[in-house]
Amino acid sequence: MTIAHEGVRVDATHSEDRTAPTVQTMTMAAALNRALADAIEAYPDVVVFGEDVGALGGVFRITDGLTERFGEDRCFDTPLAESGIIGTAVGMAMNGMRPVVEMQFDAFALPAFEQVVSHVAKMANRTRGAMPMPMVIRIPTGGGIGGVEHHCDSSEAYYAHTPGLTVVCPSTPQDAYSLLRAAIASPDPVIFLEPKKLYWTKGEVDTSIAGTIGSARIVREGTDVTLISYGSSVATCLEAAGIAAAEGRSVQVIDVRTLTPIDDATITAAVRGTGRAVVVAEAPGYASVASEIQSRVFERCFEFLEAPVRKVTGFDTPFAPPKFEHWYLPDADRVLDAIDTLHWLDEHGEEA
Amino acid sequence: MTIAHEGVRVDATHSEDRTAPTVQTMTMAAALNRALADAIEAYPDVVVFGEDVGALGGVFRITDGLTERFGEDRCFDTPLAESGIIGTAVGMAMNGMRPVVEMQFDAFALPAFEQVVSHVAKMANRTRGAMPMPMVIRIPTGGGIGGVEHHCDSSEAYYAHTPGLTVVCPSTPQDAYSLLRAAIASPDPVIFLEPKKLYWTKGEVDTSIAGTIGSARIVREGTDVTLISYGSSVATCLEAAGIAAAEGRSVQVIDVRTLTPIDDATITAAVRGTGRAVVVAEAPGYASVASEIQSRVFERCFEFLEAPVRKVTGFDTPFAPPKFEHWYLPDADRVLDAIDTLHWLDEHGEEA
Amino acid sequence: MQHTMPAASHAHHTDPRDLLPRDEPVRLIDESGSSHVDDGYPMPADELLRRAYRGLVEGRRINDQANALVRQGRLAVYPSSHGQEACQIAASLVLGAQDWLFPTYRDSVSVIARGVSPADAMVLLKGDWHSGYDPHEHHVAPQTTPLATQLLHAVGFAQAAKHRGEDTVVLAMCGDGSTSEGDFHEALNFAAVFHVPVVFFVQNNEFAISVPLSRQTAAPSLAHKAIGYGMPGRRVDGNDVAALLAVLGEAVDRARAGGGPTLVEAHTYRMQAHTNADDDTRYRERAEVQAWVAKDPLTRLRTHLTARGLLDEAREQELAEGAETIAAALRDALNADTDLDPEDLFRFVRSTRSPQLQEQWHQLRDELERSGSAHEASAHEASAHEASAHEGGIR
Amino acid sequence: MQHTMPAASHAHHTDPRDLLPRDEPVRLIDESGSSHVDDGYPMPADELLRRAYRGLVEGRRINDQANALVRQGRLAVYPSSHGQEACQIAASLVLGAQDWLFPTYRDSVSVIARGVSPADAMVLLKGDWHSGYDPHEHHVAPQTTPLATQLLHAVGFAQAAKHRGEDTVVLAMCGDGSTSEGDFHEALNFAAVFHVPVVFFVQNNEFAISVPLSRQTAAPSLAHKAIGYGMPGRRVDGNDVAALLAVLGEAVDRARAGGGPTLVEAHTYRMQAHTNADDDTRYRERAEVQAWVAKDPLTRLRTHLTARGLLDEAREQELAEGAETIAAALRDALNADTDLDPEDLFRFVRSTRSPQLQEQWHQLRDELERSGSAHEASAHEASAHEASAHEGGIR
Ligand SMILES: Cc1ncc(C[n+]2csc(CCOP(=O)(O)OP(=O)(O)O)c2C)c(N)n1
Ligand SMILES: Cc1ncc(C[n+]2csc(CCOP(=O)(O)OP(=O)(O)O)c2C)c(N)n1
Ligand SMILES: [Mg+2]
Ligand SMILES: [Mg+2]
Repeated sequence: MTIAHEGVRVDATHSEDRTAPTVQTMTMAAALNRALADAIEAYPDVVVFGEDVGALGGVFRITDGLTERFGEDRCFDTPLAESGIIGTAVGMAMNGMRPVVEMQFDAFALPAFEQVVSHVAKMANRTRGAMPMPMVIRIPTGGGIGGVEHHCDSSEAYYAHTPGLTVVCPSTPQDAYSLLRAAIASPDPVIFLEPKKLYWTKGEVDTSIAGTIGSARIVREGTDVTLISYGSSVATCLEAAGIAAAEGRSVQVIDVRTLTPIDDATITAAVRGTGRAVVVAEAPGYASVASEIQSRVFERCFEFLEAPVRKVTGFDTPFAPPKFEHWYLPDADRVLDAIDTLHWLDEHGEEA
Repeated sequence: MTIAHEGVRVDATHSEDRTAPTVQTMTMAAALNRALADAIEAYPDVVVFGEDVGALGGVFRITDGLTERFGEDRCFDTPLAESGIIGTAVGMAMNGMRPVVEMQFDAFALPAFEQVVSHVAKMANRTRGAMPMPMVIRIPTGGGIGGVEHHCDSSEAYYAHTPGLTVVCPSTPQDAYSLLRAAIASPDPVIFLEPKKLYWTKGEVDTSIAGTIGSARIVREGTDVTLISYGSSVATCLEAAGIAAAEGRSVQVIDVRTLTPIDDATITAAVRGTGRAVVVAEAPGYASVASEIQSRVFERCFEFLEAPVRKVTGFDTPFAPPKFEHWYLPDADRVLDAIDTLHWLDEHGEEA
Repeated sequence: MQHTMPAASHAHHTDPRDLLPRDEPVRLIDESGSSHVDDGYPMPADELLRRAYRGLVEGRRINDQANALVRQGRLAVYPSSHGQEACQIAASLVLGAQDWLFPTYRDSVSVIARGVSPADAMVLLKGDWHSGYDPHEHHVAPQTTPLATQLLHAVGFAQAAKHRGEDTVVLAMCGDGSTSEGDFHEALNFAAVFHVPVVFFVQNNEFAISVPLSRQTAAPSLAHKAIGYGMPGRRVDGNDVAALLAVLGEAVDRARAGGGPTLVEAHTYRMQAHTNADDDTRYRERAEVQAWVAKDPLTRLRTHLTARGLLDEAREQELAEGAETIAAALRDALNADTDLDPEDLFRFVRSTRSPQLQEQWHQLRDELERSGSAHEASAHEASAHEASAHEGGIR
Repeated sequence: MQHTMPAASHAHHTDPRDLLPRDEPVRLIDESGSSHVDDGYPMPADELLRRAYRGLVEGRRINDQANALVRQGRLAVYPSSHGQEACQIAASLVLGAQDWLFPTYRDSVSVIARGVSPADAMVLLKGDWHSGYDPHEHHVAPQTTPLATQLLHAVGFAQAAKHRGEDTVVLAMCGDGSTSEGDFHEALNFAAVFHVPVVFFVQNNEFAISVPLSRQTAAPSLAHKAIGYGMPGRRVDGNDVAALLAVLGEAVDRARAGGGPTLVEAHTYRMQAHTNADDDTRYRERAEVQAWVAKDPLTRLRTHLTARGLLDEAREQELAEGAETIAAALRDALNADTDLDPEDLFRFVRSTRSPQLQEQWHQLRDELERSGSAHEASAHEASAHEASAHEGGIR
């Protein structure tokens, strides 16, 4: 079987062989699990640890089977203390390991925030490169799963604002695989955000495709307006684009994939082409990654803009209780409403 | 002696009397100290605590003399644990007190980040208003004092992004006094950022002037371009405005004072008036409060803008070592450079 | 006004080793229902044991009912305290009306035993809001999910009470896993340094989701941590409600008398999965769980009370009926759909709604109106008005 | 490959009370210089004591010199270890070349005793960079400011060494105040659970800036915290370098032999203000400080060695000269202005400079060129090139 994906042609006949590249339809959860397993196999210095990642395989089963397959030496449970997990990961990275740690939910990474900001992000800088931090902090992020408080937050802004960190968020099983491999291979610390809502969505995964940190992807071509998004909001944008298409509007969709460092080149070129843009993300909008993208697009595409860049984000309120989630989360309608405000001209050149 | 200040006329003859309003020239540090003392006197439920705030009077002397004057019951030292300080403050606020806590430096508030995000910001929401959090977290912020790493960070973005928090940052002794009083009086939790660099700057303080959270101040009128800023960067903007004036450019300067909730009305009206704007702040620019202001101004003033809104911020690097600070911190020259990019037209209506 | 700060009065005049727990947990009624005389801890009064038994029966029924409601999709999730009911009930019974309870997500039975209605206690897990009761009404803090964070709240709460000279003891609950968090450490230290009336009650149920106690600590026992803060540490059989009442009661008494905080570790076992979402067959043997059936706190007390003539079939019947009434009320409450108001999202965020939040609400309201939920949105205009006052006057 | 995870092997077969520290700190040489026989801890060999004495003399001289450099404005700040030199030197002497030291801001003397040049050790405090030495060269982690955070790094570092089966013991330092932080707790717990070769060395100098130990803890001693993690706790006289060498040495030996972590609390005193920026007259009496002069670690060892004929005036003279040479080198290094490269701000942030960082550097470079610092900026073009490779190949 030979499959073309993103221009890369791979022979995947050896899909039986665990270590050989395979092309296969799988959930994002399975893709992440596969990426961890392949990385553990590829590098002797990769260790996976966190709360419940061992026998249980993680509360989302992302580490399923790793301890059984590779032993406690490569995947193990820690005491219940997030600063402890990240702080010891810092020490391991100082001593030549590549820790890949799991935080159980977004809000439960916060006890480790000092370690992340003051050490993970700064150790290489402090030591003029003598002690890099090749570490991945995996965080299940966002809502859409009806979780109770503290289980559905989106905290990418905290990390993206922190110099020294790379922040990645995939929206497909393929990117989940390729970007997690790239994150683990990176000499820099990576915050790897996994949209919980997408864990069980399926897609084709070609394990031979290398991920590139810092590169956005144009998910759908379009000429009238550009939607810029990441993680679970990409699907929202695609849905909106589909509806808009039926109404005769050609909507381009970009998945930024790496939240920092951001791919200005791709985004800027795209919006200069369409002249209109909406940024879509689930996190509260104030001082957010969406604000940053919005302001960058404004500044870099100013002369090309037909209308102000809009953003559609979560409200500036604590994340909603489960029964309120459908009111809180940006959906295709909200994106379409934002598109409608973009100073469209009617056939007479008047604003519609 | 009768003094007019911001339109409020106050008779300050009783300046001898400790509790009576006074008008007096003092440093920002003294103004903050006075605000704490006056608040302790005004409300029986105010307690001040933190590391070294007792006998020592705080490493910046902001709590100087409070323990001596009001007793250990109202101002006291805690064990050395920031999550402990904020976590117990949450409990006190749950039980009817108004804690005013000091974090010793910006980066040393980070161990308490979980308590701030998951509880301080959310307790009122969680309990549908039954348990508000009338709490002030004072944090000495920013650089410009030649401090070693972890002592000069600007972390307002973390707090401003968090729904439920109010974030305030004064730039004058008067605002330091009035806004700290307003913060303590507020039923909501307030992150009160004190620019270390300004602690020893002097100004007139009228203790009868009430501060209003959520209102920006036009610090200098101007017609050509609006500089939007807060904290120690306001002085940088004023310096730039002075130089620009000498070159014949009329520069308006706004001190936003409250970073969230922001005073859109004042800012929007101002920029609509001038058609040009630069946002200035010391924190790293990516996904920052400056980005937020920039994107808001872009969106709300789009039709009025002659040029893209610029931002002048700290670089997206860890805060600089002391000897590198002068390269790192935004200064008047950098602000003037940004102003120069704002598509000025020469006498022939051509871009200069 | 009392002093918030520590006085020299609690300096150690005694041998620090007295702060260590005993080698074996305190036990007053064993697995066969027989009582044991303990010099340090007298058997609680019959009346208290009878009240406790009623609590156990009701607690067990609530656990069963909540599990059923999860299966029926009426509750999103339920962390059951099945097997830990003795801890749940004792924690509530040792407190006076003026005292406060700081519970976790697993402590719904304890919350209900304080007087919160089962339906209100389940609001968090049903998903209607983050907490469903007014904490002030029954002196119960909201159930907390971020582990160990509530222990610090409990300490601060007690500091405030002490500051005002009030007679309030605070009992703060957490699990064995939570003792590994930094906040556990900071809470115990603050409590000891400020010498406040807090009882830290650790329900050691041997698991933190899938992670067994042996991965959580290498300490001889969790109660051995107490001496490191200069407070007494106690171990108690967590399935023996009599011993729990005695040990927790002593700790509450000491706190009330100005004797400072105590750490109590109850050894119990989590009989069910962490929550319904968990699959405990992945990490523990059925036989291990089975072995704990014999130690069930209900059976034990039932045998004991029956043997002593304090319980008979009529009373059992009566208690079962009472528990059934509670369960039925809970079922009814959860089967009824609540009328939710989208504007609630914007209430209670700040005391005064900011212009930005107001803008965002208007955006949502307009959306709902456009999408034909106009009725839904406008039906709430009246209550919105009322709630605005609420926001202004957040109490 | 060794196992990172805990084995059953370290379960407690002994009485947990053995984990408690003694009532009195271990002391081998008292304030008058007389030695005491201790059954548990033999007196270190003469040669080691002589080396330690040299370290003390040099350490004291470095402290004095650094204080002077602060007064002359050549150092921004200096947290002196005057009076704590015995702790500083012992911490370094007990480690082998393969071992690692995790120091704080106060431990410059210990860092220098490991072989780092005084000038490099002062880079942080001079302000030229956040750390001035390559940690790998002398096996010394960067000096850490955020309190207690380095203890976790030490544990992780040891886990990695154990994972690879390397013979590395890690000694991690912190102050009394730092024991209150959550990270202290998490570090000790992880170390005990993973049974790694770490020695936690608390210099209890009675103050955290202005806050005295009594406000930090109500525990009988800080070493009493160890039992709560299942590791041995030890108390030692922090001004007695012989006792420190013995107690720390034993802990290092146990760690190396696979016996797991130890918590050692040395009782000492901070003789000077927290740093030059501090004013300690605000919170402590001169008399209290004065009382500790008699316990000075140098005097004590000098008397002892002299009495035993292990030290004479000639040797004293020689040591003083050696120390003076070190001080002079430090003076010279700090009086020389370093050539700083503004582009360093953008190096080492990421392994590959992002387009955004490159843009920001170009902005700064253009500014410098415009403002006439053109020379300064262009002078560095060559080194910029070299550093780019550095960024690509961050090691
Ligand atoms: C700070 C934090 N980290 C992680 C979690 C996720 N989590 C929820 S319950 C739990 C296990 C808690 O174990 P334990 O303290 O023993 O309480 P139990 O559930 O056994 O009652 C974990 C890891 C959390 N809620 N908060
Ligand atoms: C997390 C954190 N909080 C606060 C500070 C500010 N601070 C620096 S040193 C110090 C006191 C430390 O006392 P101790 O641990 O006893 O060490 P010592 O200075 O006495 O050596 C404080 C509060 C800090 N560096 N880090
Ligand atoms: Mg448990
Ligand atoms: Mg100290």
